[in-house]
Amino acid sequence: MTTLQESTATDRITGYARAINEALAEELRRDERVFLMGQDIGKLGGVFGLTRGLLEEFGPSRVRDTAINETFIVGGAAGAALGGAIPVVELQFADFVLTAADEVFHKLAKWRYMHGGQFTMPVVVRLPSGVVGGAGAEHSQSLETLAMHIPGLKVAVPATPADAKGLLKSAVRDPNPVLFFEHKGLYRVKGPVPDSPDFLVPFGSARVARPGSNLTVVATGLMVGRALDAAEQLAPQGIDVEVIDPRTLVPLDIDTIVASVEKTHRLMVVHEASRTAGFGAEISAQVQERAFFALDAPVWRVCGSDTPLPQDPTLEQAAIPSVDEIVTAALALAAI
Amino acid sequence: MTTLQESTATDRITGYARAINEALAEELRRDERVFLMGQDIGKLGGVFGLTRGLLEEFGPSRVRDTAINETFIVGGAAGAALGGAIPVVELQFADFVLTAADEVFHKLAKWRYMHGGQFTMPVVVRLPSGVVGGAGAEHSQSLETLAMHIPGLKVAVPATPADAKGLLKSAVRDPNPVLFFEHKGLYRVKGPVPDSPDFLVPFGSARVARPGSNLTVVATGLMVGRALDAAEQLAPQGIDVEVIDPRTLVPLDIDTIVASVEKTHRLMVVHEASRTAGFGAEISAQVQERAFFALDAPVWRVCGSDTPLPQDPTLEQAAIPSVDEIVTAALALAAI
Amino acid sequence: MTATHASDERTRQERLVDIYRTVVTIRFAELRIRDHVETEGFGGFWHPGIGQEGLQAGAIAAMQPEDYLYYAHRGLGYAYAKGMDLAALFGDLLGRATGSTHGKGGGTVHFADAAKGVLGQGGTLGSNFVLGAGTALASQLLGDGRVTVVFFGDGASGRGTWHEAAIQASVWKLPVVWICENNGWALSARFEEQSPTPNVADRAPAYGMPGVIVDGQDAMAVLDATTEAIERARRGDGPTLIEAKTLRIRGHYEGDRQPYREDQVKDGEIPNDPVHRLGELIPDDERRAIDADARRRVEEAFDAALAAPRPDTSVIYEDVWA
Amino acid sequence: MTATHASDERTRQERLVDIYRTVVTIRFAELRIRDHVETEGFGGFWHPGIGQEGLQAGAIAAMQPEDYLYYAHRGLGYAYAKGMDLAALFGDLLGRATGSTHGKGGGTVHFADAAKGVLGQGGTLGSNFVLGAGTALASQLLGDGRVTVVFFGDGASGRGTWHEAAIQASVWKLPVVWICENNGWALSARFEEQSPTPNVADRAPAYGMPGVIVDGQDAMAVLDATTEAIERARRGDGPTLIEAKTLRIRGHYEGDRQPYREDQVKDGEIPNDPVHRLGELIPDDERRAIDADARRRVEEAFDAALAAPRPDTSVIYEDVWA
Ligand SMILES: Cc1ncc(C[n+]2csc(CCOP(=O)(O)OP(=O)(O)O)c2C)c(N)n1
Ligand SMILES: Cc1ncc(C[n+]2csc(CCOP(=O)(O)OP(=O)(O)O)c2C)c(N)n1
Ligand SMILES: [Mg+2]
Ligand SMILES: [Mg+2]
Repeated sequence: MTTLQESTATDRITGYARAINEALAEELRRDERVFLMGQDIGKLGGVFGLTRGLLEEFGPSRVRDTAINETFIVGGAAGAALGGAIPVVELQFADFVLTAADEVFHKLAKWRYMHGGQFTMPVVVRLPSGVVGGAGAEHSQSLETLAMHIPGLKVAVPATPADAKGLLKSAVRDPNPVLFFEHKGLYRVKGPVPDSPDFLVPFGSARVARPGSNLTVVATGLMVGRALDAAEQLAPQGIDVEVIDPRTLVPLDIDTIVASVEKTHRLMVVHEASRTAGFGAEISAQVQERAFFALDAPVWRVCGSDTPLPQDPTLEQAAIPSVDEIVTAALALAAI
Repeated sequence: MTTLQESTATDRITGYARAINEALAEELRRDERVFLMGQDIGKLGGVFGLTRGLLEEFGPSRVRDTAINETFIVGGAAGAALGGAIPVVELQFADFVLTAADEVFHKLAKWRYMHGGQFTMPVVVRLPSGVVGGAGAEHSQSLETLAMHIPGLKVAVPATPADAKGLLKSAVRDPNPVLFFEHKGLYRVKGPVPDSPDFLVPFGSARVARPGSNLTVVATGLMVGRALDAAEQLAPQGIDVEVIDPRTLVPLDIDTIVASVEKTHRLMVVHEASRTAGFGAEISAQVQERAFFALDAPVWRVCGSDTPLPQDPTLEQAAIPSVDEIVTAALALAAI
Repeated sequence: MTATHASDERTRQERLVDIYRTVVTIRFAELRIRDHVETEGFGGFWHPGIGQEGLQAGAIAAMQPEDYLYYAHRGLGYAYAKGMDLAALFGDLLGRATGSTHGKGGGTVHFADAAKGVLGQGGTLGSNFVLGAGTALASQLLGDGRVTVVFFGDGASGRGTWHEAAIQASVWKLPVVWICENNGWALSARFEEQSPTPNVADRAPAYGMPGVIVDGQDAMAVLDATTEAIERARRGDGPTLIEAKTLRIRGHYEGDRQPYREDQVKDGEIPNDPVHRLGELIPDDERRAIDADARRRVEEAFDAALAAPRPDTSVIYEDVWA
Repeated sequence: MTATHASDERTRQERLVDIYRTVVTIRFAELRIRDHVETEGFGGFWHPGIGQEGLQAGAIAAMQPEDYLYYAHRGLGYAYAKGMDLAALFGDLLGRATGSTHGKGGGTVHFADAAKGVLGQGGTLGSNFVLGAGTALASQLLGDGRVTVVFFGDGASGRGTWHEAAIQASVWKLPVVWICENNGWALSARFEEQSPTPNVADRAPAYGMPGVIVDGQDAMAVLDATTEAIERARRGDGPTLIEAKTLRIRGHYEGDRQPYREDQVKDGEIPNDPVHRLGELIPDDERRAIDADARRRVEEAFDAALAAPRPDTSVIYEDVWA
């Protein structure tokens, strides 16, 4: 099922970072049990400024600066959820899920299951993700696929301010743990956001960012914009690209993707994460399972390099898909 | 390129666990710099008995019992490698890579790269993997796909005693970090092992476990035996299955798999790991990228359920592929 | 006398008798399970808590019903002492649909009871540290007045999660009590060989919290130490680390022959047995009545669990998502 | 007098002059980089170490050339003091092919020099704890007589890796020295607000190791404390935790306006400046000559780095595998 968020309420032009900040403020206001914790989210307002003003409005007990202790930030959130609170925590960089991986992939993902379904785990872990310019191999990764492989975690990858806000609000209200991958490279991007505190974007509902007829391109995060730019360059060359943004990887709205492929007969998945065993492989596998005879050509993937990310800002850009690469690949795929 | 290990030296019937134990002993003898550490590997000889007798032969300084500190076991191994030693460490259960994920996926995988290629990282992390009967959701997982997605780690998944020994010896001699996923359910399995201290199995070379003509089944670890059993049941029904065991996922010998599919025109991947974003998706994606027009049917996957693993031994078996499931799926796929 | 602070009026002797009843019930349960494992065997692992029942029951007797518990893997005494149904616990052990986890997450270590405040245990040692601190944080935020008690072993005390949880819990004065069951062994590792300090409690000052050492075979002493720590936590004065000195009587798991252990405890022997330490203080006839009743309840519960149905395999797909 | 144990015969004054030369060179480098970042800007982050050069140089002066170093992210002083080439360090900072990481893993935090024992730094705080203990373990195993020195900040001291590494290093008496640069801040977090103890060194007893507090602005005091700790480690007596009290002069990174900080240091001011503390003890003309030489070397190295080529993008694919 596809949502066209344009169809809701009146819009306001807002930045992606601001939209996240608003979602946090609104949910903190809506429910007393919601609280935030993480490093430098209080007085500083977060290293990327996402929590600015929240300490002032909600006070130090609901907006908590922690020490440098990711296992506590995530594991403590799990415990707080078991105690009836609704933690929304921030790790300064998505890469740091690896410093709390037992807490993320075991405790958050499995506690309810292991203990006979007696508990819910309403935890949101906010994860500033992707390349941002010189942050290096341990501060720039796109690790959403790891979370997709471990059952028990919902995974959001918003690409627009509206989705960032609507998905985050849905995440806070979800009784399940959610890993919320915000793209650092999108924080300054502006876009229309429905101006209503009840605006939610449901999980498991892809967005058709651009309708098209001869090639389906599935992209997330920073790559959605690049796919759209590529589509504009391809249009004059007679290739009408349909760009689909799944918005959440768990649950994944494969139906919308398959429906598109049945129309276009060609699929390319674009992601920033390293290629091998990235979520592009899963989408490729599912689409050929479900629509094998609708495909006129193999499913292609345009992805980040199978290397750690170099720290230099120029090299780092060369390690992830560019608009040119997407255009070149699309032309070659359309020609098959 | 395919190795038929039958072609080397004279064989001896040995257990999978014993083969690993011999590989460790031989490599400890061969190179003074090699040492082992992990929990209970000394006096006890390991919770699964894999290191029995090694403390006695090599002494407490080269066979070290650690405290319960997985970040030290792996991170300390990384540091020891930088200091000129060759650590072969054991985590008691493969799942515990998540308690040392920053050390595994950041330090081991990226240190050389981040520091300009000035260092090598000759570390082997032994990971008892898979279901074993009532060990539960955090002691039974098959997490090899996580390591496949993060560039910089080699990944071995031996299914036979010979491969366990030959791959482990190659791993110890490799200047790169290797995650060595031993299947706990195979420790007692016996098989022929070439009787030579120079016997090595190269990484990146798949094994054709059973030649066949109408359906290629790729399987690893415990699933190789189940795929072979399924093949025997399918043969009388006119389905001649070729079973391929990649043996290592990084590097992956995709050529052998593609060559097989070009012959059989049908592919099924069987793995114990949970289905979504498992390595089966990567193999499916690569094969249809490379051999799309050779495929007469979609690539199918028979995998572990997308749930945490239940602790009960019966339920746990129901959560991973059985011989029957493989047979049923193969019949359906062959009928397409 | 700390015990008099205890939130109920019952006399010291009445409390002792209650604790004895709990301890002896756990003991019979331990023996019944061992017998079952040795004769029938069962899927999964059983980590006997025999000999450590006194400290488990004594500490938990200091908790209020609404307080939260994260237990360790040494048996089922903790969960029973916190009020869980014996048949349900045996059901988990035996993989029955009637277990608290519906036979799914069961085995010996993941029973839970939301209503009784039994929040469970992680399969990775030390995860309870951060979860426990987080649950205490929830109580502080919600002002529900509850205290969280976290059990762990001497071996688990080496996990980094201890450091991260202890610093934050101390700085925020979270209402959590850490109880270390130091039984001298972490599987095959002797505590003395893996600790730079003679006691786990010696690490408390590094976290600005009290470190209390207590004889773990003396249930009433553990009751008193825990009562004081829980009151401190409830007052808002922060966490306490209690180290209960005890001894691992059996192998790490039932079946572990302990080749690594010279000073094995002779079968049947329980040095400094907490059951006897308490039993001595109870008139014989009263004690015999309690014992008989406990044995009966254990037998009935175990038989009920044995008679209960196994879960349908469809439960595999349940409870992944709320 | 510990300093006389120092493994070379040079007089105390000669050593002081050497350390001053290092400190003032780092200072000029710090200023040159700040100037560049403010005027030109550059890709990535720069975490200035200005004001902390004294402790960095003093501690490293106690190391032998073959000893191993894991540094922290406060500038490049550590790496320079351990003998790395200035132009290479600037090259890393500026993303030049001539940087020690060929402009690839560069920026401010990942320079390395295998020949000089500069083993690098992890991007995740606290990873140095476990790696450093492991390198010390290699030295113990191989009997190479080397000591590993690990720098970290007060904030990093909260990571669980500290606990896991410290226990094992102490139990195994590994030749490692931990040096905490306590500059009072972890980004926007005041140390006092995130530590249950007034000093990081107060945690040393929990690990059975000496905890030494030293004035981080007094390079010679840091030299002495580190010399003693390194000798202890080399003797096989195990690790020492040294806490050097210092102050973060600038923002967390160059450009951080520190909205969270009331007591900001006035621009240009460096309270208790380690450069002056050492400079006072050197005759004016000698000192002026050292300063002039240091400034010249810094300018030449920086110009050389600026003039060096950028790496080809193909380096992205190099050095993933050995
Ligand atoms: C992180 C982690 N490492 C290792 C294990 C395996 N393991 C389970 S129990 C145990 C020993 C625990 O010793 P201790 O904490 O003293 O508890 P005890 O068994 O003595 O009650 C070990 C090593 C684990 N479950 N989790
Ligand atoms: C595991 C981890 N958490 C958080 C960060 C982000 N971070 C980088 S430096 C820093 C502050 C470090 O403070 P401190 O250790 O005192 O060093 P200082 O910056 O004061 O020199 C933080 C939070 C990180 N790099 N790694
Ligand atoms: Mg113990
Ligand atoms: Mg600091």
